[in-house]
Amino acid sequence: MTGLVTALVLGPILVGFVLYALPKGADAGAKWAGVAVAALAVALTLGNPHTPDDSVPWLARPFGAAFHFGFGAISYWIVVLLQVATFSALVALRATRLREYTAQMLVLLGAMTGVFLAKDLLLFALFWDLMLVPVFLLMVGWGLPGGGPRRAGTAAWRYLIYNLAGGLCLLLATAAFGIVHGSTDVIGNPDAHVVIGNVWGAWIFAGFAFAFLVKTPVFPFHTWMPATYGELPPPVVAVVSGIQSKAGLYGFIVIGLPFFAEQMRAATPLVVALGIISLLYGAFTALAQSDAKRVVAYSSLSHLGLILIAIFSFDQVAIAGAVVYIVAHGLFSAALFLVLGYVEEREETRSLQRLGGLGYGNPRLAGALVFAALAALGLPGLAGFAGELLILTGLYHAGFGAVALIALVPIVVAAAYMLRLFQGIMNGPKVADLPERRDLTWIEGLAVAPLVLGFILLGIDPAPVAGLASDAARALTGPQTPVSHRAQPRRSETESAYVAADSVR
Amino acid sequence: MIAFWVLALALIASGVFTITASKPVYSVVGLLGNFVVLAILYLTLQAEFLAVIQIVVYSGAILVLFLFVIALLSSGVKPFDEGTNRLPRVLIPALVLGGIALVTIVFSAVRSPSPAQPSITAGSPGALGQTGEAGVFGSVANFGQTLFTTNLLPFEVTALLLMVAVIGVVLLAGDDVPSRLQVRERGTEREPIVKSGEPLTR
Amino acid sequence: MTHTPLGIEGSYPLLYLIWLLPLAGAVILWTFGPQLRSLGGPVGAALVGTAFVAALVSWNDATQISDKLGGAHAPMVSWLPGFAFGLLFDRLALVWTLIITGVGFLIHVYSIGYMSGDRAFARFFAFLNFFVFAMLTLVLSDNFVGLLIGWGLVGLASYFLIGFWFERPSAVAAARKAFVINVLGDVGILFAVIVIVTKVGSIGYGDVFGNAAQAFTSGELFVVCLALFVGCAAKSAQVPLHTWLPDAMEGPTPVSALIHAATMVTAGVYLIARCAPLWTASAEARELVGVIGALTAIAGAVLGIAQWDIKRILAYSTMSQIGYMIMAVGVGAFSAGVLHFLTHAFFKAELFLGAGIIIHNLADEQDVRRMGGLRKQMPFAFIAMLVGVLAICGIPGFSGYFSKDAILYGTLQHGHPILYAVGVITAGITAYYMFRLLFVTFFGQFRGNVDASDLGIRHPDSGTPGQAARLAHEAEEREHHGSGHAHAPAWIMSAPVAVLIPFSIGIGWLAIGGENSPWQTFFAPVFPAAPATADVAPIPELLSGVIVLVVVAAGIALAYLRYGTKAALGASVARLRAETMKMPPVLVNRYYFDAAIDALFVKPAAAAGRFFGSFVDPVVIDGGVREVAHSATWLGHLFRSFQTGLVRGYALYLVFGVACFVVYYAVIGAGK
Amino acid sequence: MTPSAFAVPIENYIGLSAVIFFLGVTGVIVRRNPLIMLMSIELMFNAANLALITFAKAWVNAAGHIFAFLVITVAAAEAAIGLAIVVVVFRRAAHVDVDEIATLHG
Repeated sequence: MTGLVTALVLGPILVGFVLYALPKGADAGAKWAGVAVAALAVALTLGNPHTPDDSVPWLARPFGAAFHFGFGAISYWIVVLLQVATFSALVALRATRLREYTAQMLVLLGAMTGVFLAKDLLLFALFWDLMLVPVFLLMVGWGLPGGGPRRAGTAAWRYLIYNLAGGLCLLLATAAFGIVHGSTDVIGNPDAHVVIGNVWGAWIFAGFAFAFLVKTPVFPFHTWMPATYGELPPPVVAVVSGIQSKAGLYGFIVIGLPFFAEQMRAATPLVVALGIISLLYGAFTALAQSDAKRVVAYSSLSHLGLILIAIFSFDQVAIAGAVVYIVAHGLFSAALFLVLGYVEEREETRSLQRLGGLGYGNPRLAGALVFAALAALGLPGLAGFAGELLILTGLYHAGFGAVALIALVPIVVAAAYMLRLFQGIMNGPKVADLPERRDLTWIEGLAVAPLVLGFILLGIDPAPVAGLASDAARALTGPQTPVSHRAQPRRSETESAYVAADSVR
Repeated sequence: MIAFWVLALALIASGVFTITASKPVYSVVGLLGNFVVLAILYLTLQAEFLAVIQIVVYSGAILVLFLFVIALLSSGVKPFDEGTNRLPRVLIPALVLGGIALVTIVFSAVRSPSPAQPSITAGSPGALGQTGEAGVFGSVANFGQTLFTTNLLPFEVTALLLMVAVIGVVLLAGDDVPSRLQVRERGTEREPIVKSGEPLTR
Repeated sequence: MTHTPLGIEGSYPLLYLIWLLPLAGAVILWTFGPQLRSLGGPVGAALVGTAFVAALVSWNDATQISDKLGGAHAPMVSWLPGFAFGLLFDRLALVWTLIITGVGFLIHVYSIGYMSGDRAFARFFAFLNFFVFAMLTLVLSDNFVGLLIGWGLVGLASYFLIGFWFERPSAVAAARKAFVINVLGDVGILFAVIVIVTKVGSIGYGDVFGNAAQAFTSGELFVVCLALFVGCAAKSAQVPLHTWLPDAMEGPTPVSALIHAATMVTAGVYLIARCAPLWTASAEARELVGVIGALTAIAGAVLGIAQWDIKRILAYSTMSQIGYMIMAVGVGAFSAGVLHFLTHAFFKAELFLGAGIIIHNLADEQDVRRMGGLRKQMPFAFIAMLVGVLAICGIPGFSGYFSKDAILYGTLQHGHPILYAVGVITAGITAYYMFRLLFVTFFGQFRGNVDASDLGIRHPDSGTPGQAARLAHEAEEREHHGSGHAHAPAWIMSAPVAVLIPFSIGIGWLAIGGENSPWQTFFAPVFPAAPATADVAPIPELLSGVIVLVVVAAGIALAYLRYGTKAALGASVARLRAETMKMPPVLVNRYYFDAAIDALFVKPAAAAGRFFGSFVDPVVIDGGVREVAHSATWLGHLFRSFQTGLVRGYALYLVFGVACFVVYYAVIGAGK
Repeated sequence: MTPSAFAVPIENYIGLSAVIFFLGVTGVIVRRNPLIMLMSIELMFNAANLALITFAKAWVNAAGHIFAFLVITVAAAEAAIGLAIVVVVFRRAAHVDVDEIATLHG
């Protein structure tokens, strides 16, 4: 079905604008219209996995560019995740000015779909910046009353400034890439995979890398994140933390690996070091936070650090694991933030010191939270574990044995902080001064259900995601398989083991 | 040689008088003397046309203009009442910096070798001759020829510049003066965009 | 790598039934718990019972042997090449499955009585069913990742059940501690899996064992075994990762019986037995595991002497007995270790369930100092406990005798006389503290009405965490149990215990007959032939048995002299008080393991987190960013200060510039 | 005419020019009366002219004279504009003290 992919990108944005144009008072209708759009998007994406790309020539000078959208092996499941998470977020939506809120969410959906489905770097960069706008507006307009408008405002500005700084670098790098390479219509196109190797390569890569690292974020560019995640309304933070933060990692995979392999290899020690620091730093910091959302925010820092390392290992299995983990993390962090949002909505606080004993009257709420927390701490059998396992295996295989060993530490710490989070809210004696509210309603449950279902299914069998990503990773890293970069005495042996593994099947 | 030193001393003395005079009128007088001495120096340098121009344009036109303005402003309420000196110790850095530059220039002028005289055939147009001698370097004819041939374009541009200046003066000193200029009091702080103590971000 | 198949492939619908029935039970009970209410227990028990029957019915699937392959193998999904999942139901899995579902069923039934009236009755059975499912996942998996998944899930189930009464802070803390330590174990296995996949290219047991010799160097093999053993140590409460087990007694007693005695904690034994080919190939790993096992056995036994909480005594004895098993499988006496698992599952479950009856009837009293003379009040409990104690002490004729003997003699056979000595001494200590339990609890006068301080119980809340929690919780507990709710009939708790008694006595008889016993024959195809033969053993088996018996008898005699004589029983209050007072602090504080772990890991981690969160982030990093912003501001202020508006000032700057130029050109000019 | 006719060494003229120039500089910086400041600027112009003419003589090149001529015209224009500004400022602000007029203060 030609045009479908473009429709997935532009459709939500258009509907968003239409909603804005509607008269006031159409709030509830607008919300369910938004839900319908998201559901339709999920259905269309899942129903047409083999849709051809849409491409219209755009620029000829100074470099070639095209309005080129299409599903990619890496992006397909991330987009599904995005649409599902947006669906959940919209279902869970409960706020004033619902019409505008829904409109912003739809614009966000469209813009982020654009980022992941763009096959042209210039489009990628444009949608990259576009996706910041609705988040900023949502934070300013619907920032949490707990933080007060001022804090939400500061957090919003901080978000915007950090990410725009990254976006600017991205745009410059894209322009430079176009001039050096001649065309920006290159994402996912194996024929266009060349290594940008001249003197500009390093600078162009630095531009991309900065944008991606800030977006992810990685230590030390992460300080915008806890504030943003803390102040954003929960449905938005579910989408932002679940998917928007993956844009950088996605960029490293589809742009970094094929075009900047050389530079990435050169940067590997640095980035891996940053990844390890993020990994440990995020984990330990999460251990000491008293704000429930910040616990999750810092845990994201920790998890995304691991994904980053995986990408820089250039290992097929690790990258497949990274994609699985990207999707898994999107699912469980969205679920966590949504449930924490419910908790906060009910109890009007998210301080672990004040919360407690909610498990009594709210078994469904507790169930939802425990599932999300367990997925986040990498319980074997849930999606997070599948990703971690594949990543660590790949890391070890790629010669990053010590890194894999270090990466085990945060898993233990994750168990500690996630249980601390869960138990701090749900367990312990009842707290007298907390308001008693009703348990999870079915609409709230409907919002969380697809996410929970998603990470259970993905945990049982990540093959659909992992297989696609593994093939893509082979294509992305294959042509530039290193010969001399990593000294690996047992390389040939292990390689044969990998190959042998195929023959077993 | 002696003439030079006398002239130089006169020049410096008149210059010092110009910048130290208590009233502008005295300065004008000092400046007049300065210009006259300078004109004589020009003569010693074989620039007779410029010497004349110096007297005519500078002393005759510019200084008279100064006098006009002084006269005009003297009719005001408190014409030359000098307010508080906001840079009381400015003389020290000025002298230090100026002194450094001056000493450096003089030293480098002394140390650098004098340019060798270009060999120009005597009698040919533009050849070095005596002051007042016709047709030689520095004569009016020679000057005019150079001005209107080689340097015609700059000359024309100068004309344009002068015209612009005239228009500018007419505009500036025109009649329609609006309300008194809002002179901002020194020391009033503008509201800073970002206060230094405030964190940029929270 | 050559692909080594495992078991006989085919479709085994019953296998899926065994595996998934408990899961279905968990889901149903968890979802419809409020609707099912008191029906929850029977439903859960019925499902597990069905699974047990199904396991019995598929006995032949598991024991079938053809062409050197044993058992049933059912492939399932594959993630990526090499990551293939399936179920494997062979003899080893069969033993565990039968215990899990069989003992599990009995404990389910028992729990119907024990937990009756609890607010979250159905939820309890949901968790129990989930545990059974998780444990089955662990033992039925045909690969390391499936095992790890089961490993993690049983940890989770254990977490839920320890923290079942989640309004008690002590239960919550104990649950978290257990889970975190178990995750540490998971991580160990995870690392082993990573190494295995990288070296072998597959996660399947068959592929791994078939290619271990080519794929691993001996160093790597040791690393793999070590990493796997971290998992075993955490799960099976081996030193130094044992500290969670005593705290885990915060959970309801049936949970302690099922999870923390009979099944889950023996997962480490299962893993080592399953990975017997790896351990057989690595002498260093055997050495290490054997030593750790022996250390745990004696450390747990010694701590058992110092406990007053009946469940904690049993917990330490569990730890000690698992130490035996680990020691056995570690040195290579796999079938002996598995046999001890089997016998222990019965007699320890029986002990716990007997203790549960006492606790239940004494309104949640767990301190043995406040018991006494219960023999007359609860004769059934006494008989159950007596059988259990005799079994655990290894009195001939009871099951424990056969398995313990096999283990001890096995250490000798495999050439570890020191471990043998440790094992024998431990047997003596075990006899001592178990009989101490028996005497203090069942003989003499009832002390429940004696003032606590007279018994040396200092402050009710500064005792062991269990006591504190219990007392704090007592009022609430009565709300659950006492008023309003009619207790379930007593038989529902006694019947499972009654079923266990004959097994506790007789299950060990399987081992009668030495090399040709049914037990050895059963496992002959599973475990590699023991590398060491009987000639290595310096003494014959009979002599070894006699030595053990003598030591055990000495232990029993000592216990009798201290607690069982008429004089001792008459002055029991004063004696217990004196003993409490004189208890060495090193034992009271459990060798300071908790304090050490706290000081070494927990506190530094929290401190690091606080440091990062409240200093590095806001001050260093944000501060750095802010400094950039500030320096821009400062520069602005600096430049602004030049803009005095004074013409003369500007002139001065000009002069400065001129001076610079002049000096520059003069210098440059001089240079040329 | 031989070089010896250059009775006074060229350095003397240059030095004199420099001295006059810095007299003008000092005047601009020290005085606060705009008229005197303008006159000081004229002093600097003249110093520059003197240097130009000296070099013209030294190199026997009339370009220096032309430059000096142009400087004089520019000086005239400058004086005209400058004085006009002084008049305007005086009319509006009622002082003739540059220190009182600091609208450029940042």
